[in-house]
Amino acid sequence: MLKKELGLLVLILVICAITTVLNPQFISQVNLMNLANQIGLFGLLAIGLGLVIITGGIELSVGSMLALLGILFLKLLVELEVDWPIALIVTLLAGTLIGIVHGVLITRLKLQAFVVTLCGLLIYRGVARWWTADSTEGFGYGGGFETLEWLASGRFMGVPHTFIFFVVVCCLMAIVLHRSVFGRYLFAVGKNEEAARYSGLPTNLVIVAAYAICGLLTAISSILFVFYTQSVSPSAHGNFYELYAIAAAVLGGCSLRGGEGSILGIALGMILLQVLQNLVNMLGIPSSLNFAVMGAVILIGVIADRELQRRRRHRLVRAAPAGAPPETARAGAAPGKTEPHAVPSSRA
Amino acid sequence: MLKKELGLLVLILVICAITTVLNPQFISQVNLMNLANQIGLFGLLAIGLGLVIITGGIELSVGSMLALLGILFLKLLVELEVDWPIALIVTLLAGTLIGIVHGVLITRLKLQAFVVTLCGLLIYRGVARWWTADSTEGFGYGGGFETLEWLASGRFMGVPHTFIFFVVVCCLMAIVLHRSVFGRYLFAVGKNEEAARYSGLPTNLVIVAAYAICGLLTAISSILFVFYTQSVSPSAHGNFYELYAIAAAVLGGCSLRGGEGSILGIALGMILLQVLQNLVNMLGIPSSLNFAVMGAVILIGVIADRELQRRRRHRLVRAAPAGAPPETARAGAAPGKTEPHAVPSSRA
Amino acid sequence: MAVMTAPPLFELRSVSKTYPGVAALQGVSLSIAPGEVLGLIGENGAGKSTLMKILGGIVAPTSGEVVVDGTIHTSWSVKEATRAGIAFVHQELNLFENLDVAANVLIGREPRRYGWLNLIDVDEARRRVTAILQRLGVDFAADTPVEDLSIAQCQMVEIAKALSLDARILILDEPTSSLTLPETQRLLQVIAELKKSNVAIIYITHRLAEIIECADRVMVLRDGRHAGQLDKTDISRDTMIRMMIGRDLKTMYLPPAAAPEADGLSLHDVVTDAYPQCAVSLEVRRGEIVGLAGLMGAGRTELAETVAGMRRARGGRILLDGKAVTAGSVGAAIASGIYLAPEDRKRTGLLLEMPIDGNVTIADLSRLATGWLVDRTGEREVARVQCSRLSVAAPGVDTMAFTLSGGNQQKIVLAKWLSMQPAVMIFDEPTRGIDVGAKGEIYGIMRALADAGVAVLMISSDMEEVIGVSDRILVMHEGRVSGGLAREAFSEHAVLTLATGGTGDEART
Amino acid sequence: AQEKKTLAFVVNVPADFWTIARRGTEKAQAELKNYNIEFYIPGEMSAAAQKKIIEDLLARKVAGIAISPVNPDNSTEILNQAASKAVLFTHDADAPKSNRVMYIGTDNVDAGRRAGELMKKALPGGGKAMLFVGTMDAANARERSQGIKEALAGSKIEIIDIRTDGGDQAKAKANVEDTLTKYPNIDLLVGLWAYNTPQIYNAVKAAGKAGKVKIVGFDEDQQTLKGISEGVIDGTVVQQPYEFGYQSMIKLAKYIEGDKSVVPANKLDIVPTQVVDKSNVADFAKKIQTLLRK
Ligand SMILES: Nc1ncnc2c1ncn2[C@@H]1O[C@H](COP(=O)(O)OP(=O)(O)OP(=O)(O)O)[C@@H](O)[C@H]1O
Ligand SMILES: Nc1ncnc2c1ncn2[C@@H]1O[C@H](COP(=O)(O)OP(=O)(O)OP(=O)(O)O)[C@@H](O)[C@H]1O
Ligand SMILES: [Mg+2]
Ligand SMILES: [Mg+2]
Repeated sequence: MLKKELGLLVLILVICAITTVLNPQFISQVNLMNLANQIGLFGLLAIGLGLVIITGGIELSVGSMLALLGILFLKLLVELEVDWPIALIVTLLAGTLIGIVHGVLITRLKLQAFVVTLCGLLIYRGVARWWTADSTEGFGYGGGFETLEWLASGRFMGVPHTFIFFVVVCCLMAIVLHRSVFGRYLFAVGKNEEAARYSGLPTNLVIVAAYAICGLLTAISSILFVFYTQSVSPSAHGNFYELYAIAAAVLGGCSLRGGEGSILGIALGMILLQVLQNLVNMLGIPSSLNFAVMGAVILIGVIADRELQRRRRHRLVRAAPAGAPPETARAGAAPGKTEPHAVPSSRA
Repeated sequence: MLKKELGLLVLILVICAITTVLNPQFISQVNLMNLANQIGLFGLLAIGLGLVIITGGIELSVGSMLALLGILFLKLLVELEVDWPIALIVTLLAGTLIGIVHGVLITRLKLQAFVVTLCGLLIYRGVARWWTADSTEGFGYGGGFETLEWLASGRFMGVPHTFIFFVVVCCLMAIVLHRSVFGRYLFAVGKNEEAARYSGLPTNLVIVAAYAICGLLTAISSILFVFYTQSVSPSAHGNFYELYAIAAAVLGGCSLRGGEGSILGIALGMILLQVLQNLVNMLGIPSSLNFAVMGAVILIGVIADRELQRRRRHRLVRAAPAGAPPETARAGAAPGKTEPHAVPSSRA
Repeated sequence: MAVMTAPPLFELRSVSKTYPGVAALQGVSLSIAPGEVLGLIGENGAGKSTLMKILGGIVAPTSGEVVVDGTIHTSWSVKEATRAGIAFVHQELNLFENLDVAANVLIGREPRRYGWLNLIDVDEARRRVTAILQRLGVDFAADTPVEDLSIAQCQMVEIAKALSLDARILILDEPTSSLTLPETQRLLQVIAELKKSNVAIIYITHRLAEIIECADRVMVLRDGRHAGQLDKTDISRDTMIRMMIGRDLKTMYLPPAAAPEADGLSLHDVVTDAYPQCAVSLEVRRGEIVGLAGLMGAGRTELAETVAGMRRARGGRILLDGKAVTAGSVGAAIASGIYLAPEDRKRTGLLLEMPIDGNVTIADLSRLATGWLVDRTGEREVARVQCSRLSVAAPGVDTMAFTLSGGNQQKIVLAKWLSMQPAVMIFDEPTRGIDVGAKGEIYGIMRALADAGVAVLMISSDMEEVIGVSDRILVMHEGRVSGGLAREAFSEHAVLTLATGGTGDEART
Repeated sequence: AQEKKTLAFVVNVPADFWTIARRGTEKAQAELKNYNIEFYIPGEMSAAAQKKIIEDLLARKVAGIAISPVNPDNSTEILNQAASKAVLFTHDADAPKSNRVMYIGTDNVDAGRRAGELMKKALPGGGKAMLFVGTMDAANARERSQGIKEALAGSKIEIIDIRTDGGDQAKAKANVEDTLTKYPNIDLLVGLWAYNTPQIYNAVKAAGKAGKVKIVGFDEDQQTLKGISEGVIDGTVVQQPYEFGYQSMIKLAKYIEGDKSVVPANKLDIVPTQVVDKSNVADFAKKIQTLLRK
């Protein structure tokens, strides 16, 4: 289980080492803290998406939600001059609510997650643009939310709060996912929803909860981003961020077939992506190659993982002593076993 | 089977009728021909993606391929001053090749289609931007490809060639998909890849072929788009087009679980999307609402479809011979059978 | 009626269930008392599983009521059923491969700690599950990942799950369909123990010997209706079969029309992926039915799939009528006339969501096609001919495969291959989960094939079947052919000895 | 040898306009042997992407940054942060509230006014006009349309609507097509972003309305110039991105070396815009071509 995470960690360290050799400023405190800040900003999205992916779902509307929720928050704070705790709570509730709606559409109406959240992607972006009449929202001359600003974008002994948040959320979610009953249910539902239903698990509730948590984390992230960019331009804010989050989760070992993944993996996946983004700038690689580097690393990572798995299985077969009890041989041999749902749909 | 398509057709006609009442110019020849042109441009993408979706896969890199292939074509034609037939063939081959690579990665290395094509999305966009150093490619002062230009963007008796192409491709693909052996194999692989393999079908080949056709159609489309926009800006060209194509296919009755869909449905799906885009402009609805309208219609369409299916099943149950008394309400929501692959993965 | 003196613990009153186009159950009533073992039998599609799913709260009945301890329940869900003390071992495995045994056994009922945090008490879970596993006498630990278990072991996990509930009623829906004999014996012992502690048990199986051994009362379903009951004293093979199918069953063995020919399929030192250390040689002549027996995981399926091209052989040669077969692809195997009816009908045998005609012709489409295009009329004709030849019970050839009963689904799988003139036909567990009536028909089909000069290889874990149908038996043990038996030497004892690693000499004693 | 200092030229979004600016920075690089000049293009037009680049640059301790802020009004904080660690110029879009040393670039409102004048010239008798742009949440789109409205105040030209395309050129063209259908009597089409004008030109030509519908645009896309020389486009307001690139780098270097005289009193170094119409298009096209040819 931990092998995958270890591999990822080693990869990250190697890349960091190489980058440091090429440009020592990479490990300067300033840069590391910037990097930490980026990880914190994007990390929450990846954690939320990871949970959804573990249940076998997908959430494509994260980027659009980021824009819509950011604008909601700014409108409340700046135009309606609501107190910041209220603005904060309303935004978080709105995010959770969107998640719940997605979950309900998926479980009750049995719509496909891809379709529901694709529509969400289109709708929320549209609403955000229409609501602002396509103009950028900013803080303007509003004030009175210094505490919140400090919370969202301040630093504690040089470490950005965003990163501290991220670490806290990771720890919390790691406990929830890997130690709690709810986490156990997430994995169960993701692996075999029918069986979970037969076992009397509240499968619909579990799935809705996963989307709700994803919505909540997205909402938190949207506030962090607002304070990071100080403004939200409805047409561009958050475009494609869902893809980064999905990519991080996949790099971190989540299977889009559901039932697999760990918080540590997802976090490392996001760290790797952000390191890549950072090194493109630190090494002066043309920014246009940014995406290409990211895509290539993900692809190589996934292929390497697949290959290592294959090798391991192979080795196990060979290692099985002649006349080993059938059980041992089985354990190693069964390639079919690891993908019991190798129905076509799972290729999607 | 044809019920779904009929419903879609009625929906399109109703929307057209309403739009016409609100603005009679909607059915002016000029507008219809513009609409036809848009349908032709985007339609090929939807057909290609539809085939992939029917095999149970997904192709997210269509938009990026559009940019990269467009640039390849322009570079060949304008910078290398290659003869247009050669430029054309090279571009089409490149598109097919990309499709084949995707197919091979998915079938041979058993990677998930979502992951492979997500990486494609990132990589091709990155390469396109890097290759052009982020500058727009255009025809400049090049010449000598008037025939091709006429083919790609001309009109025949007022009807845009793009639309004629689209209709031809639709007919061809309808025969391939619904009448040919290959088409039957596509559905078989999409419904149950394992069973197809056990029946001796060359499943890997079938899947690779689906991606290859999708790549080829994308390449054709990329050339049509080049002549439509007269230039390709590597960072923006084709952004999100894969989503439109997927949306059209889903609206048209393709299930992302694979094994379902028809060319007529996909075509109608794309027609509906383009009608929506057009009516936003014709009715003077703020452009910002464009996306929101699209998203809402897809969502409503999918929900309505689901609801109709449920009702029909309901009716069947009532019609069932056995003295089927009261509690039918719950029977309607019957579990299992209609979604035999209701493993969690299928929700994705 | 002695057993019925105790008041019923649980009752289903006149329940019906209709699926689109199918009346799965019509006015069936059932009651069970504490400490009673009720055998529930019936042909495939008779409605046994549906009835149990209603009892377990998984499926809502179209009409009828559920009565527990005298109270009528209007809504009945899995949760309520579990609360009422119903434990259910489903016909299909319902395990989570990504979790370990303990997690699977206690799923939905995890021991918790730290109150509101709802954290799982892993140690407590392991402790509890280990106790149950010991009671079942299995050989794996509570923290083994389920993906590392064999199917039989998975089945035991399912049973452990049901036991862990401390249930008042235990439903076992074909629990032994993939268990070996010793495992089955162990299970029957556990049932006897449970019975002593006053647990009511509903036992569904197609293996009538088990019913005879453990049931206090038998209830028979036919076509969704109650077809009769037998008390302990009246239970016998013949009466049960008669009630299930409404007629007597002929003996299974049909002698071959003529002596087998010399030609056929022969394997020389074929090495499969599952057992790279073992080379298998065997021979199946045209005109004979060879039974391939062995315990679960002996490597029979693997061998069959290698011969039929689904898997690549690691070595060795496969000959048909003396000529080498290009192995390694299903297409090549099919081209030379070697076909396999796989053991997992739903996963690998059928395209459940395609109609019958699509399924029957899928392997032979290119020959049926005119040019590139599918010949729809020709296709339907082929399907129609095959359906009537195998007497498939279906409204028409455009009926969807998933709406058919298990036996008819299996016939569709066979129809696919029979329409293509097999030279070698391999049946892998051809009657797994299929009722007695359909079984007889399938044996008839096998014999007819052999008589038509086809080499028939039948893999089966059903001892009765292997002995009753084969002309010759080969037994595999851990990847090797451990011996062969001629018809005169057939006996359960001999087959079992070979299957558990004994020598041919031991087998003959 | 002393380590070379780095100057960074940061733009807002991938666009052609910046290819010309890049030539300017390249020329500056040729003159500034002691400096490394780097060119940064964010992947997408978002404040977040740009801010990240700034942070990375500051971490690398670059000496000077010239930036076209995506969202000037709300980026004061990060710009000030940059200004405190490096010499900060703005170009293309100004952020007057920040501590930037100076701004080198166009006055977009003024550019809008000049476009307005072109519109009035094209339609002396007044008429209906339509504006096209990628997104209206970009500062230059707002400033330009504001300038146009200022210039048109009191004239008989009426702006019916602004259609946006989100940066998608195919959509930009479709928008024009639909407009031509919806308003068959439209008199004037204006493209606010560089690619809008060529798409207007393409659509108008395809609809057979070349010459009947007036077109005014911004920037110097090849097709725009072609349209002007054909007489289909009435004129375009061009900026001088080459100067943005060249001047900002040269002046950054000078400022870093202590020459504070490069900064004008009002801290605004406005690079004049130019109106290109039929009369001067040939010369201008030649100039651009030589600029672009390396
Ligand atoms: N899908 C699979 N892929 C690879 N190896 C497998 C697969 N299924 C089983 N095996 C391996 O093949 C070996 C033999 O299993 P196989 O299923 O062939 O036995 P069998 O005698 O047919 O038993 P069964 O009664 O379960 O069909 C086992 O060691 C097992 O690990
Ligand atoms: N979800 C469903 N949808 C439609 N029909 C169903 C469904 N489940 C069962 N049926 C039908 O109901 C009937 C009874 O099926 P059931 O599974 O109860 O039979 P069974 O007696 O358990 O058979 P087997 O011995 O094969 O397990 C069959 O005709 C079956 O096709
Ligand atoms: Mg059953
Ligand atoms: Mg087997």
